[in-house]
Amino acid sequence: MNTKVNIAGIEWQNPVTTASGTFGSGIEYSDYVDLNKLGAVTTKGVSSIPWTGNQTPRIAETYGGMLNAIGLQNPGVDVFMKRDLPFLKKYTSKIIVNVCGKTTEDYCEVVEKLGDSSVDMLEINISCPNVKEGGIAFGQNPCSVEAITKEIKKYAHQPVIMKLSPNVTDIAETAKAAEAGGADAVSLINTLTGMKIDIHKRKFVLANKTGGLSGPAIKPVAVRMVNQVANAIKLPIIGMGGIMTWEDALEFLMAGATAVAVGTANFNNPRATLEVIQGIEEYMKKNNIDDILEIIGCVNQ
Amino acid sequence: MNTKVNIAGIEWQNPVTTASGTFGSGIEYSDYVDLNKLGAVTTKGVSSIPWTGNQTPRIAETYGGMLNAIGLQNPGVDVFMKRDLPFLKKYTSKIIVNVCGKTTEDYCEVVEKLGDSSVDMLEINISCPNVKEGGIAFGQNPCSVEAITKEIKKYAHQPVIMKLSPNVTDIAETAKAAEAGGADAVSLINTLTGMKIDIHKRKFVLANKTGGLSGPAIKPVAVRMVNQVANAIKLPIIGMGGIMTWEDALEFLMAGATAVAVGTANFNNPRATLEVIQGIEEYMKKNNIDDILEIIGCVNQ
Amino acid sequence: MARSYKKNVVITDKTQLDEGIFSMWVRDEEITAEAKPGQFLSLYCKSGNRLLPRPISICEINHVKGELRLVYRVAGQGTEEISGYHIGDSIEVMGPLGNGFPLEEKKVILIGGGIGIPPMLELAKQIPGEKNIVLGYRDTTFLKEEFLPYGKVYIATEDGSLGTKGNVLDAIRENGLEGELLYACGPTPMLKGIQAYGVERGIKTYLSLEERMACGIGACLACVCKTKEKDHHTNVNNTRICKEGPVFSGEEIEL
Amino acid sequence: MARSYKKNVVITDKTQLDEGIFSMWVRDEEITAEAKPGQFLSLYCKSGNRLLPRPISICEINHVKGELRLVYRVAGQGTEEISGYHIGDSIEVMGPLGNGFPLEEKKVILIGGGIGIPPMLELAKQIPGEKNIVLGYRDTTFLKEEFLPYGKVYIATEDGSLGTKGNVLDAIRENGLEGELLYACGPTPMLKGIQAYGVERGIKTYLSLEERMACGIGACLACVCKTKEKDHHTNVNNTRICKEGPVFSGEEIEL
Ligand SMILES: Cc1cc2nc3c(=O)[nH]c(=O)nc-3n(C[C@H](O)[C@H](O)[C@H](O)COP(=O)(O)OP(=O)(O)OC[C@H]3O[C@@H](n4cnc5c(N)ncnc54)[C@H](O)[C@@H]3O)c2cc1C
Ligand SMILES: Cc1cc2nc3c(=O)[nH]c(=O)nc-3n(C[C@H](O)[C@H](O)[C@H](O)COP(=O)(O)OP(=O)(O)OC[C@H]3O[C@@H](n4cnc5c(N)ncnc54)[C@H](O)[C@@H]3O)c2cc1C
Ligand SMILES: Cc1cc2nc3c(=O)[nH]c(=O)nc-3n(C[C@H](O)[C@H](O)[C@H](O)COP(=O)(O)O)c2cc1C
Ligand SMILES: Cc1cc2nc3c(=O)[nH]c(=O)nc-3n(C[C@H](O)[C@H](O)[C@H](O)COP(=O)(O)O)c2cc1C
Ligand code: FES
Ligand code: FES
Repeated sequence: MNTKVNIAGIEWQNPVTTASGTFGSGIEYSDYVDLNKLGAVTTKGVSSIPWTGNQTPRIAETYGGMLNAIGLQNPGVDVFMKRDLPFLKKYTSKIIVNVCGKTTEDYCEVVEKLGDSSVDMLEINISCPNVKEGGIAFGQNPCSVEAITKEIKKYAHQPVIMKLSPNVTDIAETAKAAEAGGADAVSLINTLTGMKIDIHKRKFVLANKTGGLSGPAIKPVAVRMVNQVANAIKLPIIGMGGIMTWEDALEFLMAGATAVAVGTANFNNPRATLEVIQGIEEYMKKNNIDDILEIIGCVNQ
Repeated sequence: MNTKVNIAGIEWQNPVTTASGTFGSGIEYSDYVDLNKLGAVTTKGVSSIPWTGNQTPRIAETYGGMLNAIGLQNPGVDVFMKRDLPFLKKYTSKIIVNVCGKTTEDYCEVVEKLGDSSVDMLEINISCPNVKEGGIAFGQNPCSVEAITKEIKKYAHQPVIMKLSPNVTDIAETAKAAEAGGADAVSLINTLTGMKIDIHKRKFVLANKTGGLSGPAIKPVAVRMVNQVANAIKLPIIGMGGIMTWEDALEFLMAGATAVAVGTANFNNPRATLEVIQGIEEYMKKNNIDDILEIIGCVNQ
Repeated sequence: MARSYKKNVVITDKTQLDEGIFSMWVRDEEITAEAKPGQFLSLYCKSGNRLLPRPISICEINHVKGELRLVYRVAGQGTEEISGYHIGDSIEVMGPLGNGFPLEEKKVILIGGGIGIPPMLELAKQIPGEKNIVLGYRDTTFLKEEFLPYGKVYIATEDGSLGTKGNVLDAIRENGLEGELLYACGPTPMLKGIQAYGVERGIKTYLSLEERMACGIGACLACVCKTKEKDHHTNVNNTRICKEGPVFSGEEIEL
Repeated sequence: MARSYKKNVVITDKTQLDEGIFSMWVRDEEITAEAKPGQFLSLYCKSGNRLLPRPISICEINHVKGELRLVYRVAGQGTEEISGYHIGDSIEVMGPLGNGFPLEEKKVILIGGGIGIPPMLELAKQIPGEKNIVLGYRDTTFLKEEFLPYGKVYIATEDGSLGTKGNVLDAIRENGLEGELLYACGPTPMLKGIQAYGVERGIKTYLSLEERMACGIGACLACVCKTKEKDHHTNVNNTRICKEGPVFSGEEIEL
């Protein structure tokens, strides 16, 4: 039985990774999860210099989901390379570094620094709704998606995954722009911009007012977008948004994703990634599916 | 204590109506709900001629929400006026007719026919994700929103509420377009386009493949959009999207909506509208709020 | 006019009939007083992530105790949740909903397939006159014995482990059963077969249909079925299963 | 290294202490074996619409029975749900989490405000040496008696209905309490006051903080607090309350 998938030339032992920002750099979760079992670990966003992030409260629970406005707090690429990367190298799963920046130069600087490292893939976050500069502003306009992809590709030594925003009229357009810019893969969806109000205090719950909605609440939107993009471009897709169970993961694969990422579910169940991997394997056995590729995009035939 | 709100010159006894398509024309729910207690009843979409709607399955449950692809089945404006309108006239709550069409002419025909009727307001659905022609196509482009609003305003005798789609990059733009076109109010949000896959059958659950996501899952997106629009235009807003409780309704009012609509919640609890109205009143009493206007948009000050 | 209610009712009995098949009695005088065979209840889950009701047919009515019986198969997460409730727990329901079977005094055949069998039990009890009962199963044969007091029971199983090997129509043919009226509930392919059988032979059929539901009371138009004639309410060629149905005459509808 | 676990544990006791305040014992040998005062558990709700854990401090540790006590206030829907659980029910928890209070043998004052009082109970039991205990309440005075065996207890109530009218600092001043070290848990304004009081007098303070959490283990950066110095892990001037805290020295942090 084959569960390996190949994304832009990188072979994952199974199609499951972690969604950026929900798993740190893997260190904290390694008490609960054998990282060797994952297809890949995707790290929290890393920027050229350390970022402090937003004021607290940074998160709020919502019905079947959550809002976050962490604001991409991170220790910067140098600390990341010195501390987190050596940790991740101890494991056999692939390493995907999520990259954030305020300007195109910021992104390129990080990408360049990671060039000779043991990082396997780069995921470029042009879709964070929680920072004033950079982030989503790059991701909502097809022209700027294409432009930044092109620029990053000039510096990247590893395959580049462009992470797309769902806060757009037509995600197929931004996906096509990423493809035109030379991206090696796309990942989607990042969070939907949302808001919560504390009716007793009559104030926004989040210090940042708005935050990104994630969790099972958004899954139907994510599956739709993955399917839409699968029908619009040829690049491999890493699908995410609300995956809690292996059934959820299979929906994404069938919709056309080559791999999936588990995010908010980790907060509810630290072993969610492992349970997803195991569930997919059991489904394949039960249904006599020899190769996971038989499932990928099967609803589109 | 005042709970009355005035929307484009029409006074509602309280700020609560039903979300179009979730309450029929009120007849079926009148066994469970005293319609006299509602601020307004908003009907299912009505078109110039009868529409058959989509194939079944038309709905699917999702985590904290549901997908629907009814496809605007309705008996047409003539039957509506002969049968449903006389029924609604027996009640003191205001009557809002939701209007749908495939072409601008379709909308105008319905609007014109309703011109001399006892209908109080018109809600123009340019945001239905479940029909091939018309619907969302009108609502995703600011230019066409402005154009269709202008056209409809030529024929309308009642105040016109433009119902906006959340499936856009920037809802403030479509709201401004509606304002520029002469709309008297806006309502938001319609459903988010979503998809569900049956992993056992390896097929789309809905015959229409995609459907509109509604219910508490989408509330944070809806509250954010209401707040965004409240800060962008001067028109009154009818807010909706996932309201289950009076607390939810207050979030929308505080975010800047003058009134709210309860939709999917009716399926879970037929008395949801009444419980929302009662809860708002009790909150006002408890907090010594004399006038509901004190709450509306209070987070924006 | 018949009324329906939305309320919390208490589970007074619960047993497992078979692998994944549960029987449950719930108590409510008002709902029971209105209930007729072929009608259904909407069951609401407690877990906040499941908002839509689960329609489940009324399997038996006990007017003396004011109790209704529901027999259901664990088909997904909602019925899974419900199967975990205990005697004494309460459950939110709405009902009775739908039209129910018209009771006609003729020589009838009652046909139930799979999880369409439960509603035939109360019908078997209430319908007057001579009746043959045909039950189709995949393998396990839940509820079979409970039909014995009410008529002659014929079984069809897909694997032939009991009765006729094949479907309910095979059993009807094999046993040369005849009736002036056929009542049926079961999977759509079975209902289609019975509809065609009825048309062929000019026999009236009453078919109980299933469709995904949201409101359960005719407001949302989720649960429609195509009709031959324009429907009086919808003014188009389809009708609401939850409101005008779930039981339709085989001549009215297109499956 | 200290371990933490995610598992289902059984509720062995549950009582209501006061209007909206509940006490609950849960049994788990492994978690109990690791637990220290000042640490917390993440509690997971059963209702599918609430995904994030609720952090609740460990109030008492019974190593003999392998049980932990949690005392919590119904603050919203999650704690409301949990308050409906019965003895014998199980509840999913993760823990023990966080650092806990460092135990120092000095003349100490333990200060608890409102729902910050529970974690001070196990601390009072474990900390060696002389201790004064100051408890601040709005009105109701839950847990008060249970502190009596471990030190002299002083009360402050906002309405003056018991003890000093005012806050915990008012009680400290009114009673002329002195200590070489202050432990405190309570609302942020109270902690701010104690932090300032410590700085003024050159007294060391240990403050237990609260913030909204998602992961509870240091991965998501939801729960940070500003720090005076650059934090060793985050490399910026804030630190993770769930991982490096919830207990911090008053000198490290900015409130
Ligand atoms: C009028 C009517 C009477 C019924 N009577 C019975 C009965 O007596 N016993 C019994 O076991 N089953 C009966 N069913 C089918 C039963 O409603 C479904 O099996 C049940 O809703 C599945 O819920 P779930 O949460 O377990 O499955 P899921 O697949 O998790 O449900 C997801 C959603 O789909 C809906 N759904 C899934 N399958 C069906 C279906 N077959 N029909 C309608 N909605 C569905 C659910 O209601 C829910 O909204 C009846 C259906 C109808 C329409
Ligand atoms: C380290 C720590 C220890 C705590 N110890 C206790 C204790 O021993 N007893 C006690 O009664 N309370 C304690 N709290 C506060 C407790 O976590 C909240 O009251 C509880 O999470 C509220 O949940 P809810 O669902 O009832 O409220 P809701 O407002 O419905 O919760 C919504 C979301 O906000 C979070 N949230 C709400 N209030 C708080 C808060 N004050 N702190 C952190 N998250 C919050 C919830 O966890 C949840 O994710 C502690 C908090 C922390 C951080
Ligand atoms: C707390 C939190 C932090 C996140 N941080 C990042 C980030 O740093 N970079 C990024 O590209 N996406 C980030 N995301 C988005 C997730 O990677 C993912 O796209 C999104 O949450 C949807 O998946 P989920 O529903 O499974 O969580 C974050 C999400 C959460 C909840
Ligand atoms: C079954 C169903 C049918 C709907 N039909 C219509 C419609 O005819 N016209 C319309 O403008 N919106 C329609 N909507 C959208 C709702 O009016 C509302 O905008 C949306 O469901 C969000 O609100 P909610 O989450 O409270 O349901 C429909 C929604 C549902 C669930
Ligand atoms: S379920 Fe709504 S019309 Fe039948
Ligand atoms: S809650 Fe995630 S870092 Fe503290």
